[in-house]
Amino acid sequence: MSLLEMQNCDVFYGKAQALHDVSINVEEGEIISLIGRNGAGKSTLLKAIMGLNPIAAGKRIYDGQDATKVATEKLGRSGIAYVPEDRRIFATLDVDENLRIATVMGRNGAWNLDRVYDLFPRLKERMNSRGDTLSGGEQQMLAVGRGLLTNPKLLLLDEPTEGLAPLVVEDLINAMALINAEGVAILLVEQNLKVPLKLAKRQYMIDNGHIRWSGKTEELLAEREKIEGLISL
Amino acid sequence: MSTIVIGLSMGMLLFLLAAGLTLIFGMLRVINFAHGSLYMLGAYLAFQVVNITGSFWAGLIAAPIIAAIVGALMERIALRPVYNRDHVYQLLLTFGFILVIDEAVRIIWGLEYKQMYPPELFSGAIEMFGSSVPSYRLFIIGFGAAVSAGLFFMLDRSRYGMIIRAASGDPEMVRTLGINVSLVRTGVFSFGAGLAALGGAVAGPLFPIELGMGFNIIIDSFIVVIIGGLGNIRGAVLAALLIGMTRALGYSYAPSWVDFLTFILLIGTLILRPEGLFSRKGRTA
Amino acid sequence: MNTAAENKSVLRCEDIEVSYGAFKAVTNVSYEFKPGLLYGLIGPNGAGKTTLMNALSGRAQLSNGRVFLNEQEITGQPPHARTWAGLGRSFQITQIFPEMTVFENLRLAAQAHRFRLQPFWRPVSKFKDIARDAERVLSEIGLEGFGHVSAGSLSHGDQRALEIGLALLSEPKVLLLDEPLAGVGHDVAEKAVELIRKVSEGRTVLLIEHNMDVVMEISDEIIVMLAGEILASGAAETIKRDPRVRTAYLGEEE
Amino acid sequence: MNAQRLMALVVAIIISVPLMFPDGQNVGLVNAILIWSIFAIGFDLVFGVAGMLSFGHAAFFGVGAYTLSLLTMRMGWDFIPALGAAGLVGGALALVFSYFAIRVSGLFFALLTLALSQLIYIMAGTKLRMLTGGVDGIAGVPRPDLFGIDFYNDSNYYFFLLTLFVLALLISGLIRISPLGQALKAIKSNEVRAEQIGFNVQRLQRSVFTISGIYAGVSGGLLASLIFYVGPQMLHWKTSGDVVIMVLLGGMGTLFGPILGVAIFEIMREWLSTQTSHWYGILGLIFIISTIAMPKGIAGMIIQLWNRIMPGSKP
Amino acid sequence: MNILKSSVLTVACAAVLAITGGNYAHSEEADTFKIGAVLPFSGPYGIIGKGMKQGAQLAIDLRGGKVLGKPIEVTWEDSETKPQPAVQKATRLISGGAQMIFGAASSASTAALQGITEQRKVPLLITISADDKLTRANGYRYSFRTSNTLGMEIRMAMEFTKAAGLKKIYGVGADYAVTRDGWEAYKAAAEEAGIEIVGIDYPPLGNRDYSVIIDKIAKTDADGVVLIVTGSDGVTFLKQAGQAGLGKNKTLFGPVLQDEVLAAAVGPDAVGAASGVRYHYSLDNPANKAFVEAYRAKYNEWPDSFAGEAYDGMSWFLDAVDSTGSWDREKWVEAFEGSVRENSVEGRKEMRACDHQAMQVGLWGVVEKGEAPYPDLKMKITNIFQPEALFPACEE
Repeated sequence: MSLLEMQNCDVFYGKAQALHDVSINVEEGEIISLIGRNGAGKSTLLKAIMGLNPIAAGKRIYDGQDATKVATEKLGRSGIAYVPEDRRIFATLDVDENLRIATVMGRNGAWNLDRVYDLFPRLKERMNSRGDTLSGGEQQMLAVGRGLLTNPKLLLLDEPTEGLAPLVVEDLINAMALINAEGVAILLVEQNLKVPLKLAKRQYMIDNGHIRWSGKTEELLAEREKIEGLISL
Repeated sequence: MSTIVIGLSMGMLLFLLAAGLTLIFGMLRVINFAHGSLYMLGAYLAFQVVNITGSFWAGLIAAPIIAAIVGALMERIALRPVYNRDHVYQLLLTFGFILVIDEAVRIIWGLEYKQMYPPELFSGAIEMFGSSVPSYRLFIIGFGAAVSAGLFFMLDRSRYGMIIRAASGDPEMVRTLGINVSLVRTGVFSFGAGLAALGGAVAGPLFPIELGMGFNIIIDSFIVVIIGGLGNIRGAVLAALLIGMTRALGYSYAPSWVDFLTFILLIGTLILRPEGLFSRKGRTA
Repeated sequence: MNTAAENKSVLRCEDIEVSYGAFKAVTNVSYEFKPGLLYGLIGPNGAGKTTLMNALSGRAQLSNGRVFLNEQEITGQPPHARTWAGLGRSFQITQIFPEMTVFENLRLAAQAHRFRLQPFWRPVSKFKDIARDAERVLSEIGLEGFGHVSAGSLSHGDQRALEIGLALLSEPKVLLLDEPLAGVGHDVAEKAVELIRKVSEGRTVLLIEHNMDVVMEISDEIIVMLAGEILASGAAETIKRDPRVRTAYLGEEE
Repeated sequence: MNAQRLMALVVAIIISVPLMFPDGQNVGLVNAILIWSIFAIGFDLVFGVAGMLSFGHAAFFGVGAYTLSLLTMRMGWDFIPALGAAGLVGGALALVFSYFAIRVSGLFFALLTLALSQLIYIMAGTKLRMLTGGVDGIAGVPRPDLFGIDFYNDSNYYFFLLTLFVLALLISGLIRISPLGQALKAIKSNEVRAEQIGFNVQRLQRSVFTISGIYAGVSGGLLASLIFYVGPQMLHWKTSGDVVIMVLLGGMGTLFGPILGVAIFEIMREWLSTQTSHWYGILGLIFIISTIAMPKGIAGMIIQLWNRIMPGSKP
Repeated sequence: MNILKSSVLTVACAAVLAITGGNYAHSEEADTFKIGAVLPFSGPYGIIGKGMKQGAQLAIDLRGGKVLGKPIEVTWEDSETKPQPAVQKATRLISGGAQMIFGAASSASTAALQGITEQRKVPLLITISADDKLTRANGYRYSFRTSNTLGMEIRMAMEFTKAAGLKKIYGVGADYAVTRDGWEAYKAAAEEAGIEIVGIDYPPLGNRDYSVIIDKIAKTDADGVVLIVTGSDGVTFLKQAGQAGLGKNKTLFGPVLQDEVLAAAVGPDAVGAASGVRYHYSLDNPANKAFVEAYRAKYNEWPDSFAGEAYDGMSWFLDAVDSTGSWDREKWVEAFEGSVRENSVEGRKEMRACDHQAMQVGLWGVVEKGEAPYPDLKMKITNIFQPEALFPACEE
């Protein structure tokens, strides 16, 4: 049984259809990635999984239950964490508060403040700085740490490496591997293949609101040219 | 010297009147025109409770609680359906509530003026700096300071404050963390309504309790909230004290110019620093 | 193309810097745009491409630097004044008037260009020349027959075309196009590229686009941005070969 | 026949049917509706067309009323030039307001206009009392003296007001479909785009604010002459609130909506106040319910119903 | 284009409909005597409307509900304490055949009503509005005021100052024209009488915090404070003055500072405050005793000054109408002008022909503690000033 299954989902922005008949599934504890160029519908799909975009047609099955109509906060409480593309750090909260707020209604589990600070020592140094004073990399760590503190079963990461210096990217990749090793499933969204090829076992290619291709990473490597052509990467 | 004490008491009273308004705006981005009506409701409720129990303190506690329930109902029934519409609609709905609450008060308590007295403990006057300062004024200063400290603590230190601050910036993200933001909204509106009523209960012994009383204070509250920076509690305290002092000095030297001065201060703020005189730099509220 | 015109820049920015709080979105960017060329602006998300475009079109406040259009300084001028001076633009997120018809959208752009003071004493429908301009652009962007359709109900691709049409009506000498192909499907993309080619005739165009094939194909010159700065610029072939660009942008392994 | 014309018919009936009752009891009410409609039509140019929520229109309304009263009563002006001056002064004040207020937008705009108009209110109530009569106001404001018609008779005055109302309606209708009106709609719909295609947004907003100030000034002057009185209540922010409610209730951004709003507001309060002494609260409830249930006001509801009954015909 | 066409359509419809209607008329001779009462039942003066209605209704009941042999029909309308609705409703009432208009409460509304009643030649009975301008010499032919003027009350305050032997006075006036004029008149009279003016403050109308002014006054050696404020302003001042103990060594008084209603709002701090009184139920005369008894029988409460004044004015006016035996309103005006009412509830009143203002005695009282069946705080009438001292001659 999959941890999460999106079945034949249509999503609209106003009148414009952003996702067409999209189906994906995430197994417990695996890392998969969703690849597509800007505006292809990646973020839309993540938001739809998190309940932030209403699903016009199709189903969301989570933990074996139909969760199509379940509200965002309930999904959050039952183990889906969302790390958005623009990080969405709470600007007026300091780093420590940005983390603690996730523990208020989050699940109990292995992740606590100390472990997050261990994972990202840089955050500990800046624990009393306001969110809007952080650098891009710090913001990204904070966003991931905040997601982790709800003790998720599934972590949705929207372009976590975007705009980060190469060294920070390395750090993050290591952190993701570590997190995954603890049994947290990760759905990783990226524009390019760099990180996904390193981490994910399975890949979905999305373009113009349609899933164009899906398969194992090895298959992707084998037919890279052709598949990239499919989605005009 | 006594002018300073009086100015402080005026300022603290203004803060008590305005605190709920700025809190609600900070979280919900709703300008609650019915704030004055809730304040009036608070005064009447306090009067009623004092009448039944004979205790000022009982009124001071009960009035905000009842008004908070009224506020919660307002938010649930009327405001919730219109959050995703233009701000105008929320503002206008609260406008409608002025009429409804005023009418309810008229039906329940009639048109006659009601009165409340300071509690036994603070009923006299104290000689200070060559003036006799009513001790209830000193109570207001202390109480206002306590309420503002409490609000600071709640907003800056407690987990509720943390949630409120986060949710006022990015409610959607807060929801993904499992927090029920619509409940937070109801809570904040209800709390703000309670604060308005608390202001009314505290003001009861100073003013006649009458139907028009809410109408008068709403503009005062706007002035405090705007000068302090919309949604900024710290700013509201400072603005209230600034205006209290301005008024106290104004009444000493040029009473007929007092309203004028306050408005010039207000308009100057709106034009030169619309984010408020006391907003911290870089704050994106 | 004669050399005299080539030497004279139509749009020029000097040392411009845009910051949001402590964050510098664009730093130290200087560039000269020559008449009649199509410039492709590329770079990863967050590199400052759109911010640069905002700085040129007057939507972003400069914290430093100057901007010249036809050798006239336009630094600090509001967007509408720059539009009058001949600088048109489209937006990455479609900016149209969704509840109005396509024709009305275009007519608005036409009247904005035609009048400095908007008349209020005659119905707009009586101004025939405005309607004519709008009709002309309507066919230019390939939306004949869609004039009466409300703009919000157009397909995404057609909305992108309308977006360009709105910019065209100010008869710009310089056109800034922010991802005109964003979210446009394969089938429509070709048509859109054709449109871009068409509108770039006789104009200077600055084009932000993620689709490398398209950019490389149609641009006369490519500008690559990274972390708020111009990393490299030059002809498509040079850029393709530039190792820095490949690492930073294409995500290739070194 | 379409929804727009249906509304036109309804408006026509509202403003003329009471006259068919021989005792003329309701002429006063209809006159008030006509005057408030002029105010509301002008206000909607700002609120409904240009999308700016002003909470300061009471200032232009009241200042117009004072201008007309002072010019006719103290300076001996004729009514018509004084009415013109009322409009000009209302417009001039609006222009001044706009220079301050248009720098900010949204709620701040609403609050700044509110504060500015309260300043005028305080000035009229106290500081300028030599001119304005302070809180007591000025009684005995005259009506026009034209063609030997006795305009002190409400039924005759009705025709005078009707003429101005129609004029105001036509001008507003023209502005809405003129390039200016279209540009304002564009700004409301998408300010970023409007600016980018070359509209000078602030200048356009200032001009419509001024036009609407002229409407308010004229209607204020007319109201003073209708009730033979001007007082600072006309400047109070409650008056601004009333006109916002009326326009929203009727349907903002439509030509006839504001008039329907005014008519229903006035008729309801006239009728309810004879039915129950709790009419104010009932009005509040009706207002709350209609705000929630009819976001586009009565006009919006009519258009919707019309489209349902007559599918295919465009509103 | 639709919009313009629709507008034209509206105009056409309106014109057609208007021309088919239009004429209105009403008969001079009526089956009922219609009174249009425009009183505040909501808004700041809502409480006044209630008393006025009860008083006027009693006046009508006590004459068997008839005048000129025809039943009286009163239509009560709510002026909302605002001029516009007042005028709107009066217009409708007059068009509906009202023979007289009764109201309003606030001087502003009453002034606005005068515009329409003068124009339509309908008598207007004023029983509470106090602005002197409402009855000015050769001013309004159809307006009559049977109650006090503010000018008269200011003079009462002066008379009281002298009678109480006060030597140094501090003034506080709400900041508007009438009070400023009143203060100037008071000050001139005081200086003439050798009374020292220590200071004057004009806080804005509707002011909410008097503590600084109270503190200022406390630091002076004034022995009396004249408060030219009324309604909630007066209540607020007295409450806050009480908390600061201002009344302990200074006499607080004012022309319209207190009555039973306002005293109840102030509470015990009101005791000792002195004020002009428009009417009081304790007045010892047969007419008043009969009225108070009837009033208490009907409403089970003491008549307030609004009720008393309304009762008195309405009875007087209807008597004047009856005395003409005619339906000609000009005759009523002539009959009312110069009429004398020896047995009013406040004693003798005389309607001056020159300005239609009733000459009458001025009542002055002080707030004291009351016992059942009286309210907790009641006015005690301490002085009755004669009209000669209160009303200047008409040709001013």
